[in-house]
Amino acid sequence: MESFVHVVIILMLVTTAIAIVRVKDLFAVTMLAGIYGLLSASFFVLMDAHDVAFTEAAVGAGISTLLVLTTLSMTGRFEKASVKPQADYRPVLALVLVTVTGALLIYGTQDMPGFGTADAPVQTHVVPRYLNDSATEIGIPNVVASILASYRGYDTFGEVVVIFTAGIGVLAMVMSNATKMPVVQTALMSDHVVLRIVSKMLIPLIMLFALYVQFHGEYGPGGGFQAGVIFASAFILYAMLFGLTAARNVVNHTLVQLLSALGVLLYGSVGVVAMINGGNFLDYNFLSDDPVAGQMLGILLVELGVGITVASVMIIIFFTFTARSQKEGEAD
Amino acid sequence: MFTAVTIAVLVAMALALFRAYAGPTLYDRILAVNVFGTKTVLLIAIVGFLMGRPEFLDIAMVYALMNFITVIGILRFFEYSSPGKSANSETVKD
Amino acid sequence: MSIVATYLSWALLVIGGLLCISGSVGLLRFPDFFTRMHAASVTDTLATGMILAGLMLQAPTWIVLAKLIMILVFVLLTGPTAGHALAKAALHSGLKPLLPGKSGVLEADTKPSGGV
Amino acid sequence: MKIQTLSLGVLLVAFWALNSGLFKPLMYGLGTASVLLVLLISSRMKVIDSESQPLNLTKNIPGYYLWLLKELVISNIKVVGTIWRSNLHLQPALVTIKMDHLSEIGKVIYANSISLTPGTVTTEVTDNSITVHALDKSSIAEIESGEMEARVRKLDK
Repeated sequence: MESFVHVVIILMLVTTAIAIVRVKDLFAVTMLAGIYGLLSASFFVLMDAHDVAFTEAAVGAGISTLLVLTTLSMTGRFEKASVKPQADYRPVLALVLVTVTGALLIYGTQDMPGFGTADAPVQTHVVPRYLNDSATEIGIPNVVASILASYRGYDTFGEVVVIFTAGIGVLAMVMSNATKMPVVQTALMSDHVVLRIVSKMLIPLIMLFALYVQFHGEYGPGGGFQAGVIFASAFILYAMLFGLTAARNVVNHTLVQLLSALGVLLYGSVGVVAMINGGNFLDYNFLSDDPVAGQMLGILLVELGVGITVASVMIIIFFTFTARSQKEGEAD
Repeated sequence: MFTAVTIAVLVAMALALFRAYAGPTLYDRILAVNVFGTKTVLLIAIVGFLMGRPEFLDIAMVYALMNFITVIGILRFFEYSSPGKSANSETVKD
Repeated sequence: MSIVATYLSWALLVIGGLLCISGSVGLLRFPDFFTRMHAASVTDTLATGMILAGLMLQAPTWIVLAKLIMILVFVLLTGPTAGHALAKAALHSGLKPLLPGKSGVLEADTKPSGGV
Repeated sequence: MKIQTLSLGVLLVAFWALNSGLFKPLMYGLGTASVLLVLLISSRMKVIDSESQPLNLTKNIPGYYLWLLKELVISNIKVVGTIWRSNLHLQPALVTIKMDHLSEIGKVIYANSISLTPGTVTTEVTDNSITVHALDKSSIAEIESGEMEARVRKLDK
């Protein structure tokens, strides 16, 4: 039965992917990509990967649609090719190349152990330690959180820095004077009475839900990445309804930029404190006299750093893009 | 019995998927995405029960909230940043 | 859990599932965006309500029950709001609903409906 | 401190407790901090007011929703019947109905109740009218009869 559901969802995934390739309207593509996100999350749920499903729920189906749409408002809605169809456009070489590469990759998988077999390296290498010892070493129920924030703390640090860099990149490319200029508001959505009141009711709850996700990553699905995205979504909802100026009055742009750096700093500082106490970088055992308490404290702080950085970078990207497209709208 | 309901939701999802692809207007697509989102909330809640893992409800809750924000975002994109005349145009003709 | 609650739960789940399919069939069969919206709201309201209520009756702990109730409240609050916003935006953008004409056959509305 | 801030605070604490379900000292601390942070941001956003915390309605709301549930079931049966009919033969309608002044929150409850009932969707709300698209003309007559409006008005007092 379960495999039947898997097959149906994979079929729908493939159908959606083909539809995405065939449709020329980029807006329709965004919609279908949103559906793709929803489907992948259902699939991850079925595969019991609830942390991944959670991330996909917040990122794939939620904020990425919003960010792509703001991008579309700058770039236009249709692919260039559909405006001027080129008669002699025959991507045969590319097709051959892709087919050959794909075939080689599939051939390559022949040497890999079967999916889910007990003697596969992935099951015998570090997984037994994570599964058997994380409860005593780290002392939190969600093994994924232990791996992400503690055992693999370096990798996660790298990911946070990548997100921070993305924020800096967007600022460097798009900002120019856009963020400094006073944004001239066009029509506001806040005169839409039903939307305004329902959103006003929801925004505090969404923010609190984000914080709940932030602090319960040790017990269930969730953690800094998801929490940051959900928190940013609440802010984006506010900015969409009441305008960029109002949103900037709540937190000004400088503060958000400062916070995005502060998150990375918090993460790094936890590592440095561990070093000062005589351990390795990011070895939380040295944060406290009791190693397990140290792990708890370390994971809590590190996840907080992740959450702060992710939330502020998402807000930066949305604010900058919107400011830019509104400025262009004026120029028209 | 959960199985039967899961299948029902999957069928409904497939039909909504078709509407998202077929359009014809953009609003049909937005509607289809919205319906699809509600179905996903249901599917995740049911599957969580099916597998005896009710903590999946947190994921369903995120969907219920994000779905709303996404729809508002799409509408904002249309109502306020581009002229809506194109809304009636049949865009999938290939 | 009592037998009554179990049967009630199954009944709710099955009816909810059928309503889910009905809503999507309507989404396919109806002729234009505005009529399809009505089909969509069938799944948004009663189907979601019944399936979630069916699950509530089998909730193993109070926290699961609470979360199911919260999901239902969110869906019932956001569903109609999004639907209303969508319909309003569609009308403002100039999308004309199909209305019965003089001959009783559906045709696009000719009188101006506000907006663009 | 405004009464609305207090009620939002209570709501947030309840929301946290129902979601978390963990009652440990650490969680009390984090929960309190989170609720306070959300209250701070919400007040900076100016989203705490009588619109978002309609306290004057709470007393009569349960009765209203029970009535709405009954309406919901009835109209659902009607719409599902239409969906499965072999010959659709739809008679949709788009009508603007005059309405006396309602408070903002009253408008929202009224508009959302109409949208929530399958077969009718509110497309526009203004101070003195409401525009509704209906799957079938008969639903318009039901709204025009004004029962729902009267019930919302009673809530709104």
